[in-house]
Amino acid sequence: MGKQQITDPHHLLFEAPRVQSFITGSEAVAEAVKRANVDMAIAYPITPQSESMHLVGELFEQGYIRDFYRAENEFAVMAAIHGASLGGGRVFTATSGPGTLRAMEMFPVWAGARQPIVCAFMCRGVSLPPSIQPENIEMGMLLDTGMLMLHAEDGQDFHDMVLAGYAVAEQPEVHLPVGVFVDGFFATHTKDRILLPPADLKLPPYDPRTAPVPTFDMETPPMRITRDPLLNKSNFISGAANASWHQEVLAAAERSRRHLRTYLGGLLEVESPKAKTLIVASGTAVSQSREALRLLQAEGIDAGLIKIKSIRPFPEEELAEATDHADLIVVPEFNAGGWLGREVKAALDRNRRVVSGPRLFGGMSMPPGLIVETIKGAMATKNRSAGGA
Amino acid sequence: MNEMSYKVLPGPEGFLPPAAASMGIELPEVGEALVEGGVVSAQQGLEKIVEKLISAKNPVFFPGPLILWNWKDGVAEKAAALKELAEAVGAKIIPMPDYRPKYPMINPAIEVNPNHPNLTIWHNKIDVCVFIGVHCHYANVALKIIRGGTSCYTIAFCGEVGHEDAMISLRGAGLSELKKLTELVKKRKGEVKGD
Amino acid sequence: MNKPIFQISPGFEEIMPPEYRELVANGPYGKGFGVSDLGSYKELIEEHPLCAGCGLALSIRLALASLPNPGDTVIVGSTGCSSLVFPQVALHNIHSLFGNQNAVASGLKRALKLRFPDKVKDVVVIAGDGATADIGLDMVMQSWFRRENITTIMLDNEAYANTGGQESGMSRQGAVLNMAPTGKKFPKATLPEVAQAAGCAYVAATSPAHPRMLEKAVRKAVLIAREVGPTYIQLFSPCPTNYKFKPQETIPLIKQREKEGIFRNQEYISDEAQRFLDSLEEARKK
Amino acid sequence: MSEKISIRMSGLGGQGAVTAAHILGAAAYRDSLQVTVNPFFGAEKRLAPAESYVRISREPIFERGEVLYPNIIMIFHPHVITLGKCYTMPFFDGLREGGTILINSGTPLDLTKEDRQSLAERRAKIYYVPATEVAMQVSGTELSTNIAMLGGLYGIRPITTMKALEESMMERFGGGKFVASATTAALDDAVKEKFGKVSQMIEKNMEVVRKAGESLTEYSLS
Amino acid sequence: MIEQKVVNPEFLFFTAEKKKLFMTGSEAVREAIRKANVDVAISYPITPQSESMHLVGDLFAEGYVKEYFRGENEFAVMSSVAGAAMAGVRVFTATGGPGTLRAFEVFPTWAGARLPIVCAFMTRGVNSPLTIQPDTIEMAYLLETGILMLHAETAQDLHDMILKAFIVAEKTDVHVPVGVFADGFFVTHTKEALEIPEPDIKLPSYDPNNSPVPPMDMESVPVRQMRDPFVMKSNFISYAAHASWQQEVDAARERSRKYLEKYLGGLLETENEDADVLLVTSGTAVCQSREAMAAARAQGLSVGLVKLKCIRPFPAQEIKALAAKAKAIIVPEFNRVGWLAKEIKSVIDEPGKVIGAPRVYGGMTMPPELILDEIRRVSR
Amino acid sequence: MYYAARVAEEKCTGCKICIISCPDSNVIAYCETKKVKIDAGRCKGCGLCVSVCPKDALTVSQD
Repeated sequence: MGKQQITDPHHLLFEAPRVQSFITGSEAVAEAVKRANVDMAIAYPITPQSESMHLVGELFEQGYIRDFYRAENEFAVMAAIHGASLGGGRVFTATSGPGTLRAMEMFPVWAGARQPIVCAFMCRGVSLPPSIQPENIEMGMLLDTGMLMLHAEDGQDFHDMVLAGYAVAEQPEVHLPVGVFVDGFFATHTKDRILLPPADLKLPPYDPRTAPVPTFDMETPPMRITRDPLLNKSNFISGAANASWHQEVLAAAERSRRHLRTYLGGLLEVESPKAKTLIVASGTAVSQSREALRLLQAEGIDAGLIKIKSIRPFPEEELAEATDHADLIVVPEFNAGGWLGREVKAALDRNRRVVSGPRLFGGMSMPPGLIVETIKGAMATKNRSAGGA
Repeated sequence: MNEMSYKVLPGPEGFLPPAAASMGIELPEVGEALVEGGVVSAQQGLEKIVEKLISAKNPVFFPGPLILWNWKDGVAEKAAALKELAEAVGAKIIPMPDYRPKYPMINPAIEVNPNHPNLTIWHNKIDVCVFIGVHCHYANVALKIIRGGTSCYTIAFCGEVGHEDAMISLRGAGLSELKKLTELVKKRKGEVKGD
Repeated sequence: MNKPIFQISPGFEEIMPPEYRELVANGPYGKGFGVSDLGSYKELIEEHPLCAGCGLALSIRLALASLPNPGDTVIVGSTGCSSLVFPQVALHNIHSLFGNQNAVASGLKRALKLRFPDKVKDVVVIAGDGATADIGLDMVMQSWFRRENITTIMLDNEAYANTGGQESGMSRQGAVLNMAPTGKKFPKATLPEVAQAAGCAYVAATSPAHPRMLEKAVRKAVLIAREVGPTYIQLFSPCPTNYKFKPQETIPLIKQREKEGIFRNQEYISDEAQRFLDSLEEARKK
Repeated sequence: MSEKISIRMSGLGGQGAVTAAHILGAAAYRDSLQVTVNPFFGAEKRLAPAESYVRISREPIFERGEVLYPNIIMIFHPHVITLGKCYTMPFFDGLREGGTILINSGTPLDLTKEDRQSLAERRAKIYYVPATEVAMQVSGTELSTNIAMLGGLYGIRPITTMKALEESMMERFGGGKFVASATTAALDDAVKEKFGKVSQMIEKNMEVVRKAGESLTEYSLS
Repeated sequence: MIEQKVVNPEFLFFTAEKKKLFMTGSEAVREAIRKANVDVAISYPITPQSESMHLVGDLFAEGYVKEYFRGENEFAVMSSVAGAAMAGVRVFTATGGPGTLRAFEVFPTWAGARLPIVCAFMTRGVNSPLTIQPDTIEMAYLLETGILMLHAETAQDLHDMILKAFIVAEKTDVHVPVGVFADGFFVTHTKEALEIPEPDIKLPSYDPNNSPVPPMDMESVPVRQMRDPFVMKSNFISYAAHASWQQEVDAARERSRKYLEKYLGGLLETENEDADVLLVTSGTAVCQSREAMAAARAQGLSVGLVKLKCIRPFPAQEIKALAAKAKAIIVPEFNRVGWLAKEIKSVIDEPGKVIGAPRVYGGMTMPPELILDEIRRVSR
Repeated sequence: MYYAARVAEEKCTGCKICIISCPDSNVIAYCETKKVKIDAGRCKGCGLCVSVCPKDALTVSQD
């Protein structure tokens, strides 16, 4: 292990000179953890997350992180990470698909307990039938757990978002868990050109004393404290206290917007903003959409792209503004439920403009031509109905 | 999109076509059959099957476990009736002995599998196929895949409530329907010869 | 042929793929075959995709050949290398999730008892060490506490082999594996002792290096589970791929471990189970 | 290299299609080309069909996942076609106009009339290379079949400089950290055991590349 | 145990004579299960579900349920229930809040394996902070798991929906699990008047041989059979098979609509549907809305009510048509995120009409006055 | 191109230990001649049979 110098997140993310490398998404996340000054990581084997957590294990061996072990199942991993975070450590873990669902009960707990945990989710199909292939239906199930949700397009995003995740999660007024989501295999196993900041830099250590809740170390007052107390007496006041706690968790997520703009450069990103036809996507569906834009441009069809980087908080206002002039909005996604389409529709007015599709799942790739077909099909339908009117 | 106008026709239909039930196609009631997504009488359904079988270049029956295995009373009779029907049509029989995906490979010349039925259809150049004795879930999955990837015309002979993803589907069909079909085929073939 | 479900409908014998015809003509159902008959009948496992020299594959093959009544046995498996074998097995078998095999088996066994009160339906769990001793340990032990009439067979390859060779609760202390890059810090879990304490009527630890011992253990375990209570078998099944030894060394390695005293074959049988076996033996003699 | 090339490599588990994709991709990266490498894993073991994908271009590449419309298809084992040991079927579906097919075989395969016809319509070119034979002959192990397939590819069309290819192999086998499946790691060990020194192995592999390039035959579709 | 006669489901639901009883929601569950001809029930303690599963245990002791035990945790319970269902019997269980999340991984597998399990979800808040009080947030998590989701307004609904759920779930063309959701405490612990059939009749037993997938009993063909195998090799065809399987599960959910229409009398129910302002909601938020509507109408305001009985499949077309006529749509909910409002917004043409309020959670009650305030605001 | 086990018939005594030490089903069969034979097409060439044969009757080689 080389000696690392502490630098502020802004410098690490935006100013430090970057070196180009040709690595997989799994390697990219380990590179982020290497620079994140993580105290503790806990792992459990699950495809396609395993490679990255093997590499994180090696970081432990090399001394970049201070403790690491394999726990007995994902629920236990997430509970142990919860414990480590209560103890004041900066923690990292990762899971995937069925593992996410096995640990489901813990995610709202993290958020409610205001823990700045960063967890990578290498999305895959959930049973049944069993699948280890890419699909992001698990994100649709996590939308209301209270954690912040960032969706990486590729290995570069994955790397940067893990680092940005700590910077945002640990803001005293935010102090919430951040899930960094990436589509398994499409991003984790693809080798790509990735720009890395120097390995001799790292984030400043986490300071639990700035947390909005006390640390469990018997070094922090008050002495008499339980996390989190049973606010469940059967009376109006304890019901109201419980509800207010939830409001505070929602408020903390709202407060993260400002920091997400700083560290992600915005909750969404727009390409060809003036186009009347817009694709709205997140994750690797963005990559496929970029290719679709090329195909459309080659045919002289003017189309633009909105990449949603933050799913929670969701950029409702930015999205409404960016799409206000559009008359066709297409939302391609890698899951059967179409959760992003639903989010988009719920955020916009004039829903008839929105086509929720194409949707691919079960491990299927999304040919860019399919997005083009969807757009042309929707245009044809519109022209027909316009002609008929 | 007007969902009610959806037609269940031979493919290949798109990259990942939807299940017909998600496009508004409903299963037939007792005494009815489905033809290309529309409801007709059971008798019309039978006649349409005969028409398709007789005009096919390479019609093939895909019997599933419920009829291939002599596992309960009544199966042997149905099996015999199916053989007779296939002979009357001049169709081949390719079995679907079970439902597990066959990896690393299947011999598409001699069997069919619900997880990758297209391998068998492509290999044998089947233009009309009939599912019979296949548990509904696996039949539906297979019929949808076939519609997605091939131009094969699919017929489903169902002892339960039918299949939207087949181009023609009977419900509550059993021994008597098999016999009726054989009769109709023989009659039609006789007519054809008579011309 | 003791059961109609293994018969091909008349007229379809010709069109059935050869492996099915062979299974019907020459399969093990109702014939009372055992390990010694291997090589002379059509086995329950078709071609499987596990690695060359896989100790776990050999354990499964021997365990299936040892079932006292394969025609009425339902297997519950779990995620792992073994779940790649089960699609090729000619028995009803269930893959549910990772680690919940004994919970699934509990519900299954009780429901089969309800549906077939006059028949014996053996429910056998076959799963790896990750599924049994780590992620599913609570459900494994609770099924023992509840005295469920099921047999649990653990295929112990001392790692999570299917996800790329991570350390498991059954790995040996000091083993350097993925997710244990500085060596495992705590000893191998002592499941046979745990099983005994948790109420198993029969417990055995052995390996495919002793096929006949393995066979006897499986038979006893399944028979005892029918009448007396839960039973547990642990089969040491080394993994050449993840422990990086040559495929031909799988069996020699077990023997080496035995010689060094690191691995020992063991058997525990409760008094009640022993009396039950004795009664079976007496009935057989009569 | 003017346009984007999308390569689909189909083989049987254990033949090194994934490794070949990594070596080719890393070589292109060394030559400052835009490149992504996408291996795909199922729960496969030995002899199961396996595929990997490489996309190379001068323009940025965004799309990922399966290469559904390849302009080069590399077939590491004839069984992929003759026994349907690949479920990306019908096998030649999606091959782009003027595309190339490279098959590991000493003699032309018995392609169906329909396949020949549809390939001819697409002005496809088919090449054969006895990759396993060359691997055995030159390096004494069939584990170099994947390298010989790369040799065949370079014989048709030098995708990168030979220097980049050699350096890429050095990087792959030179003991550097590489994320691979456990089975691949075991095979790596077998290869390394075979040649005492990495440099010796690379030398042999480069010879495999050259020899395979010379052993190409083009098959006429007309 | 009294002698029970098997009757056809329609008779039990619609024709059988009913008697009036005053009981809690938990007791209503017991009365439903008493007549449901359940083979196996498995329980795990969690508030507020426990009472109902104690009572189901009593039914086991009396002989109405054939097998019953306490599992070790909710994940195990849901797994055991799956094992029993695969063996071909009718099963019932219940959970709530944190228990739902503990077992979460299992729910999509029930749907994917086409198991007609009926599970009652007595909804409550999930941690943190810890609460046992009513809250419907768990429903948001379950929307894409493939299970059918019915939402009971009252104990009467809970009783009726559980019985009907078995019949819909077990239709060959449906054959997916049904979750019957009832807001904890507000329904489970409230005593109210019910009208239910006498306990001397019961539903016909489940026949696994009409299942779209074979039971795992070594009595059904095929013999070589794995439930449910990995359709996950890395090639186009196996991805397509996996995708088609998911589509089929979704299709099964679609096919349930006609049975739900028949047995529930529609996926939704309306009152004054031509009004300017529509209250659209589900569960006990409907009760509160009824009070608010009455108060508003007394003040001369034009207010209607849409009670959603079924959340999955979602009555999208029906809502879209109703929404087109309304000037404003108010969606009161018992959770912090407003998942129902989002559902509604995403299926109508003008989501701007939707007011996702009031939202009450953490165990708080929703005074009808709060809804009335919203009505007044939009009626201005 | 793959390795497979082979039997030297003259050395085989038909003790079957190889059959019950093979991780793959129906690869080594017991024949009428009371010796074993190997289905080379399905043999993965692991050599476990070689390691247990008391008569050194088995070898693994490439076809």
